[in-house]
Amino acid sequence: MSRRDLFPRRLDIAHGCIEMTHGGGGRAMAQLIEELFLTAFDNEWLRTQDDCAQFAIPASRLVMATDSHVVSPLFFPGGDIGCLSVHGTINDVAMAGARPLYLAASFILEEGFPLADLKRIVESMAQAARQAGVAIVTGDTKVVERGKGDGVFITTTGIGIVAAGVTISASRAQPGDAILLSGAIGEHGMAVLSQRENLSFDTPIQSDTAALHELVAAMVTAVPDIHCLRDPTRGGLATALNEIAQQAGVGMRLQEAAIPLREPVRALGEFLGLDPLYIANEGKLLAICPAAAADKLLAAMRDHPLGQEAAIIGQVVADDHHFVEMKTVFGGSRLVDWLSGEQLPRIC
Amino acid sequence: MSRRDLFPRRLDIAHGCIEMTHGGGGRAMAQLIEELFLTAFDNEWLRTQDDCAQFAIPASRLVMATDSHVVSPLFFPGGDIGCLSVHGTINDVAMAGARPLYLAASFILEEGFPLADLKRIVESMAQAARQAGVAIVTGDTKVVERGKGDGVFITTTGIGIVAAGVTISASRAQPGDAILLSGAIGEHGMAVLSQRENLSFDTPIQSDTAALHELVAAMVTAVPDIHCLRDPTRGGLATALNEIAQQAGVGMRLQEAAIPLREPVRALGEFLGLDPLYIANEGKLLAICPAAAADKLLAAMRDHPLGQEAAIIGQVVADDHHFVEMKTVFGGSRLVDWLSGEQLPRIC
Amino acid sequence: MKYLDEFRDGQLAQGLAAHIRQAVAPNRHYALMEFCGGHTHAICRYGIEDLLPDTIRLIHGPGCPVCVLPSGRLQAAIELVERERLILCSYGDLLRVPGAHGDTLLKAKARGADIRMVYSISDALEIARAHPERSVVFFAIGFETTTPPTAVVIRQAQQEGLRNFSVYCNHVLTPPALRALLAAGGEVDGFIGPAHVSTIIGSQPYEFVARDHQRPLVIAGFEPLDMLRAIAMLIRQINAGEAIVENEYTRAVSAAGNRKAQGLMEEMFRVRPTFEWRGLGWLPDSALAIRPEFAEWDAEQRFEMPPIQAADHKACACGEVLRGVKHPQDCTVFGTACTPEHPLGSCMVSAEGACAAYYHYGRFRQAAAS
Amino acid sequence: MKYLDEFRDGQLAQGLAAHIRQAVAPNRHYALMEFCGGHTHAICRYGIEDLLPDTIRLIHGPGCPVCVLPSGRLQAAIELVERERLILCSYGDLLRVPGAHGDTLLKAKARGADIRMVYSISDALEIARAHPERSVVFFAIGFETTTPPTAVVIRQAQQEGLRNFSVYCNHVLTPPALRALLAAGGEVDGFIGPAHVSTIIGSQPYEFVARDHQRPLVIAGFEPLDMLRAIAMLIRQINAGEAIVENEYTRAVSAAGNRKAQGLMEEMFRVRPTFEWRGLGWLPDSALAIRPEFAEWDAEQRFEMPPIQAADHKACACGEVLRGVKHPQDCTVFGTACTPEHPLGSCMVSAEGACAAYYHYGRFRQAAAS
Amino acid sequence: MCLAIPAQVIEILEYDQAIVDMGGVRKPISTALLEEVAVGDYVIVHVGYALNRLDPDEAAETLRLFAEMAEVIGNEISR
Amino acid sequence: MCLAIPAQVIEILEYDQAIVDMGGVRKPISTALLEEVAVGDYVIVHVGYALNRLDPDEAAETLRLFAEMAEVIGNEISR
Ligand code: SF4
Ligand code: SF4
Ligand SMILES: [Mg+2]
Ligand SMILES: [Mg+2]
Ligand SMILES: [Mg+2]
Ligand SMILES: [Mg+2]
Ligand SMILES: [Mg+2]
Ligand SMILES: [Mg+2]
Ligand SMILES: [Mg+2]
Ligand SMILES: [Mg+2]
Ligand SMILES: [Mg+2]
Ligand SMILES: [Mg+2]
Repeated sequence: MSRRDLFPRRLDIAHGCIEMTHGGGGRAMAQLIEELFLTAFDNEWLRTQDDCAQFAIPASRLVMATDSHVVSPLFFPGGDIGCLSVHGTINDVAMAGARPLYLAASFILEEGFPLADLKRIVESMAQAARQAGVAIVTGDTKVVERGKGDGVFITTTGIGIVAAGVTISASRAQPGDAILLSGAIGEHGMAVLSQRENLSFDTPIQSDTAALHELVAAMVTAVPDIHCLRDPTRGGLATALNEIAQQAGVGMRLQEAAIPLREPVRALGEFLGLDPLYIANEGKLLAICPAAAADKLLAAMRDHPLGQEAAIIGQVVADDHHFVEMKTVFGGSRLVDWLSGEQLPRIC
Repeated sequence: MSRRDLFPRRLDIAHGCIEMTHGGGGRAMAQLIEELFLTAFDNEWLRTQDDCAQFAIPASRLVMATDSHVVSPLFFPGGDIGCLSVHGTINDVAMAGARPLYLAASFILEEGFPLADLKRIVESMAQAARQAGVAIVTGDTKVVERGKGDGVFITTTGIGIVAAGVTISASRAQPGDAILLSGAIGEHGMAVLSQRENLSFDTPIQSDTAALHELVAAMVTAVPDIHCLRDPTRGGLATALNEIAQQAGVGMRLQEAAIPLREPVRALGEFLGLDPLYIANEGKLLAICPAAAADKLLAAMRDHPLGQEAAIIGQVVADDHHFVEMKTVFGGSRLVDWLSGEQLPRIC
Repeated sequence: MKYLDEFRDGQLAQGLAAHIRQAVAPNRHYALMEFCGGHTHAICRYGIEDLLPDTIRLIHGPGCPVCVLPSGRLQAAIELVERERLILCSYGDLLRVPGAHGDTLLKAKARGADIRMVYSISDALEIARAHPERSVVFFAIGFETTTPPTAVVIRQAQQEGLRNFSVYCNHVLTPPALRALLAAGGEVDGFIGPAHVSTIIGSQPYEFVARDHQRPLVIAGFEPLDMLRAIAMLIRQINAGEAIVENEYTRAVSAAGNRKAQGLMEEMFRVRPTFEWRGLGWLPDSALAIRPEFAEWDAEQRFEMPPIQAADHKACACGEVLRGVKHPQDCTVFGTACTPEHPLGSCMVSAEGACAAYYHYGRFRQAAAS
Repeated sequence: MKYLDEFRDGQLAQGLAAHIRQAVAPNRHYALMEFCGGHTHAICRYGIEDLLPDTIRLIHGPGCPVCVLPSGRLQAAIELVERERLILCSYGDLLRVPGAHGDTLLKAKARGADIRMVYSISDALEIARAHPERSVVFFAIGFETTTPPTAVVIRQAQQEGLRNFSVYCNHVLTPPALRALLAAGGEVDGFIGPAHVSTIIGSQPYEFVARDHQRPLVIAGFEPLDMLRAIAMLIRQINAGEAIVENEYTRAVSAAGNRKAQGLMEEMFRVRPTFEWRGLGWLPDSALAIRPEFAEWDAEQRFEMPPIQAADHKACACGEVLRGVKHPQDCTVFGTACTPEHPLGSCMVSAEGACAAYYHYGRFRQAAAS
Repeated sequence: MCLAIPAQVIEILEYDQAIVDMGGVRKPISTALLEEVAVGDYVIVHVGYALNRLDPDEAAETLRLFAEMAEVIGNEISR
Repeated sequence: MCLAIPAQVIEILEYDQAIVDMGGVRKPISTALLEEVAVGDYVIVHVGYALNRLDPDEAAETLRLFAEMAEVIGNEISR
C-alpha cells in the first residue's frame, strides 16, 4: 500500500488544528508524524519509525540531559519554543564539556492548536538541530484536551560524549578559581516577558537563544581543565552561581561593573522592578577555571562569535555560608541571593 | 551553609501544593527537587546536581527512546502515571532488544497540584525504576499555571545497550514469520477508562503496566534472531500490527481465537462499544520471528512471569496492501484496520 | 459473557451456514435488507458474508440514527454551543459527524466549545446539577431504543425544577423509514427487522411490511447466530412465497413491546408532521418533538435554533447507500477522498454506518476483487 | 539610562561619602529614618551602608504599602474572590503577602481562584471590558503615588458605564503615619522623606515634622547619590541644630506637588476616620475610601466584605520593624522560621520590606558579624 | 442501531436504580423503564437503562433451535 | 515605596496617552495626571502613569551639587 493509499488526503496545515485524534495512536497520528515531524526532522533513525533509535557509540563517557519547555508566548523576539527546546538541551549536554550527538523530542499538544503554528515550531527545531549538527532521532506525540495544556510543551533529551581528560562538574569549583561569563545577561527572559499580554512593551530585546556546544568545544580545547560550566537559565546568573556555590561548598565574589548587560534589558528591569541578575538566559554560559588559566579561557571565548563579550566577573572564595557577594557599581557590597519565588513585575 | 540554613523549613508535603514558585528556578524549586525528587530517586548521578548526568559506556549499539505520559486519571487500578512513565520508556528501549540502563525524567506540574499526590507518584516511579534495575539519572521540573496543565505530565527518556548480533526492527518482519503476543490484551486502557468520570464502572480490571526488558532478555537469549518487537500501547494490538505491516511492507493474518483476552475486558468493551484490539496495553509485547523459531520463542516467553499467557496469534504474509486480516471466532474474515480517531464510548 | 458468547459460536455458525446453503433455491438470488446499522456492523465485524452463498446479497438499510441525522441539524447544535457558550452533552457517536462544510462537534470542541461526551443522558443531567450557573443542552439522537431514557430524564428535570437543562431532540421513528423505503420500490426480497428498537415497540408495528407490501420481515438479535437464523427464516418464507412478520429475537422482544416505555414516550413527545432524514429526505410522521408542556426543557423552544440548510458533499452517495440503492464501495470517493479520518458523509463516521463498516472490516474484499 | 545612571555614579559616591565622613561630628551618633521602603531597598541593594561612617545608623520606616496592609484586609480579598468566583486583579507585590494562617493570594490562585497579576490598574479595567459576563475587582494598594491612577480609572469606568468593575480600596496616606511615628517618640534625629509620594503631594505636607516635632526632614530621590546627599543635608541640619524641611529631589518634587492629581484624589476619595496599619495599629485619618457617589465601583460597598480579624504570627516582629524600633535581624525568627519562601510577616515579602531587603542583600553582614 | 447488552441484576437500589453485572463488570443502571425487576434477572442495557427483561427460557429455546438447524445440516454435511 | 522611573515622551497619542522611551524600551502610558505634556519631556512613570514632569534644569543643578560636594572633599582627600 502506498503512502497515497494510507493517507489519501494530506493534512490541511494551513487551516487545520490539533484534534484529540492526532494523539489517539491511530492513522491520524501516524499521518501527523509522517507529514509534519518526519518531513521536518528527516533522518535515517526516524525513518525506521520504530519507537526508539539505535546508533553505534564508541567506548566513552556519555552525558544525558533533559528539559521540558513550557514558554509562553510560544513565539518571541529572537526565537520560539522550537529552537529553544533544541538549544536548551544541547546546552545542558555541552555544560559537561560534551559534544552533543542525538536528541529525542516529545510533544504534548493542546487540542485546538493550529497546525500552521506547530509546523513553524517544528521547522524551527529542525533548523536549530541542523545548524547544531545534532539529529532528532526519536520522539513522541501526545494530545491533551483543550484547557489541559497550553498550546505545545516540548521535552527534549540529549546525549553527548565527553572527550578524555575533561571532567566538568559544579562540584569542582574551588577557592581561587576565576568566574567567567560569556556575554550580556537577561535577554531571553526579558524578550519573553516583554511579549506577555498586559505588558505592552516595545523593545529591541531579542532572546539570546543559541547552541553553545561549539563555544564549549573551543573553550575545552584552550583550557581542558575547566572546572565547571553552567548555562544560567531559569533563575538567571544569580541562581546559577548560588547553585554552584552550594554544590561545591564555596563562596563567590563578583564585580557588578564586570557583568555584561545591555541598556534595554536594564531599562525593562527598571520599568518592572526586576533585577537582570535573576532573568533567564538561553545562550550564555558561566565558566569556572583555575585563575592561572582565566585569561587564556577568556581569549578563547572572545574568539568565538557567541563569546565576544565574555568577561571575568569574579572569583571563587572559601566561605562556609556559600554566599555570592557582589561589589556594586556604586561602590557598596550586596549579597546576590538565590531567586526567591518567581520574578513578578512589581510596583514597589 | 548546611541544608538546614538553605531550607530552614521542610516542604509541607501533607498539606502543600505546587505553586508557581516551585518552577521559578529559585530556592523553592531547589527545595522541591531536593526533598522530593532526590530523596526518592537518590543515586550518585542525581546527587551531583548538575543539569546532566555522566556515565561510562562501552563501545556498543545504543538505543534511545522517549515518551510523554499524560494519563487521566493519574491513579488507576494497577498503577499510576509514575510507574507507567518508567515502564513505558523501558519498554520502548527493550523493544530494540536492548538492556535499559538510564532514564531521564521531566515533569510538567500544574499549579495547585497536591504535593502529597506528587510524592506518591514520584515514589511509584522510584520503586518501578529500582525494580527494573534502571537509574533515573537526570531530570527537570516545570510548573504551569492552573488551567494550562492537567496535574502532572511526565516525560521519560531512556537509553540502553543492544547485545552484539541482535538486530530488531519493524522493518525486518517478512512473509512466513510467526506473530507472537505475550499475554491478554486491553487491560491498561480499560482499567484507565473504567475510572473516567461519567463512566462509573466497577471492574476487576487492573492495568498491566510492567517493565518488559527481562522478558525480552529471556527471549533474545532463546532466539537471537527475533525480527521485530513492539509493545502495543496507544492504538492497541491492531494499530501496532498495522504499523509493522506498513513499515515492513507486508501483510498479516491473525486468528482471533488465539488472541488472549480476559472476560472483564471483553465485557467492558461490549458495554462501551469498544474493540479490545484497539485498547492500550502497557505490559505486553508483540514478537515477530522466523516460523521455525516460533515454538522455541513461545516456550521462552511462557517461562517468564510476564509471558505465561503468550500465544502465537498469526503469521506474516506477502500483501501489497499491507492488510492485517483476521479469521474471526465466528468463522468469517475481517480486516483489522488501523485505529481511526480515538476510541470513544458509543451507543450504536 | 452469558447470552452473548453462545450466540457467537463458530461451530454452530458452520452448521447454520450449511443449513442456509442447503436451503437456498438453485438459480435464485435473494436480496435481503437489514434495516439496522447494528446488523450491518455485525455482518462486517464477524465476516458473516463469508459464510453465505453468493446468491444471498445483503443490502444495508438506513437504521443508523447518526447516519440519518441531517447535517443542518448537526450544524445548528454547533452554532448553538458556540453562540450561547453553553455546555453541550453528546453521545460519542456524534462527535465526528460532518455538519456544514465538514465542520464537526470535535472541531468545535477543539476551537474551544464546551462539548462533553457522555455515556448516558443521566450523566448530562448530573452535569447540569453540578453547574447550576451554566446552561446544559443534551444532544438527543436515536430511534425508539434511545428515546425512553430521554423521556425519563426530562421528567426528572421537571420534577427537580432543574431549569438549566434542556434537550435538543432528534429522536426518529423506525416504521416510517421502513415505509418510505418500501414506497420507493427497490428489489428487496425480505427484511431483517430491528433488534433493540423492537424490545421497546414490539413486533406489531412492522405488520404493514407483510400486509401492505408483501415482504417477509424477521426481527433478529444483533449476534451473528441470530442473524444467520433470521436469514434462514427469510429464505424459508421467500422460497415458500410467504410474507409474514416473524420474531427470531424472542428472548428480548415480544409482540407488544415495553408498554411502560411506550407510555413514557407518549407522555413526553409528540410526532412531528415531517422531519428530514439524511439520504431519505423529508418523511412524514417520522420523528419526535418534545411536547409543549415540557417546553422549558426543549432546547429548540428555549433557544433560537433557525433551520440551517447545509448541502451534503457533492460526491457523497450516502443517500443511495442509506436507501440500499448503492453499496458503499460503489461510491466513487469511498476510501479515497472519503475515509474515516476525512469523512465526506455520515456513513463513513458512525461505527454502524455502512461505509465505515466496510472500510474498517471489509476493505480487503474490494482489494482482492480488484 | 538618562536621569538614572548619573545618580548611581560610583566615583561621585566616593566623593559624597568622603564629604559625609568629614561632616559628621566626632563622638556623635546620628539616627536617621528613611520613611520609604524604596529607600530601604536602595540602601541594601547598593550597599550604601558600606560608604557611611559607623556613627550614622539608618532606621527603616513604615513606608511600604504592602508591608502595612493588615492581614485581615488581605484575607477579606481572598475570601471575596473564592466566594464570589470573580476575577481579582492585583499588583504582583501582593501575591505572596500572608493573610490569615499564612494564606496568600498565590495559594488561593493555586487552589483555583481567578487571580490575575497586572502591571497597571488600566489593565484591570481592560480585563473587565473583555469579560462583561464576569465581575472584576481591582485590589488597590499604595500611598499617594499609586492613588491618582486608581482615581483616573474609577472615573473612566463610570464614564463608560462599566458595571462589572470595582475597586477594593486600600490606599493609605503618608503624613498620618509619620505623625504617628513621631507621636510614639523614639530616637530619630532626622527623616529622609518620600520621593515619589512627594511628586504628588509636594513637600508642604511634611512641614509639621519640623514645626511640631523639631526634626529635620529631607525629601530625597530613590537613587543612591540622592540618598547620600540627603544624608549629608540631614547631618548638616543636625549639626547646626536646625529642623527644616528640605527638598533634595527638586527635579521631580515641588512644594505644591501635582495639583491635578490631588484634585482627582479629592474628587474620588474621602478620608477614612480611622484605618488599621500592620505594625502601627489604627491610625486616625490615615487612609482613603471611595466616595458614596462612586459606590458602584467600590468593592466594599458592592460585596459583603465583613472585617476579618487575622492575628499576625506570634513570633513576628514586623510591628517593631515597621516602627523602626527593631532591626530586621533583631527578630528571633529572621532567616530561620521566617524566610522569603515561608514568610511569617509582610516585611519578608515585599521587595521593599526591610526584612526582605536585609535577607536578600544584607545577610552576609550578619554572618560576618557572628 | 442501538448498542445494548444482556447483563444480570445483582442488586436493587433506591430510585429505580440497580447494579448489573456482565463478565465481572458492574455498573449502576436505571430500571425506570421496567415495571418490576428482581435480583437475578437478566436485562438488556442501553445507555445506562434497562430496556427490557431477557427471557431465559426463550434464550434456551433459541439456542436449541440453532443446534437443531445446525445439527440436521451438520449431519448432512458430515454424511 | 513606589517604583517609578524617568522616561522621555516620544509621541503623544489620543485620550491622554503617550509613548515614552527609556533605554530603548517603549511603552504607552497615561498622561491623565498631567496638565500638559510635550514630546521631549521627561516624566516620572509609575504603574503606567506619568506622575509628574522631570525638570532637566533641576536635575543638572543636582548633579552639579553632587560634583561640588564630592570634589571639595575629594580634593581634601587627595590632598
Ligand atoms: S464513502 Fe463517504 S461519501 Fe461515499 S457514500 Fe460513504 S460516506 Fe458518503
Ligand atoms: S523576620 Fe519575618 S517574622 Fe520577623 S519581623 Fe521580619 S517579617 Fe516579621
Ligand atoms: Mg536539563
Ligand atoms: Mg536546561
Ligand atoms: Mg542548565
Ligand atoms: Mg511514543
Ligand atoms: Mg489553554
Ligand atoms: Mg517512545
Ligand atoms: Mg511507548
Ligand atoms: Mg512502543
Ligand atoms: Mg532543567
Ligand atoms: Mg486542569
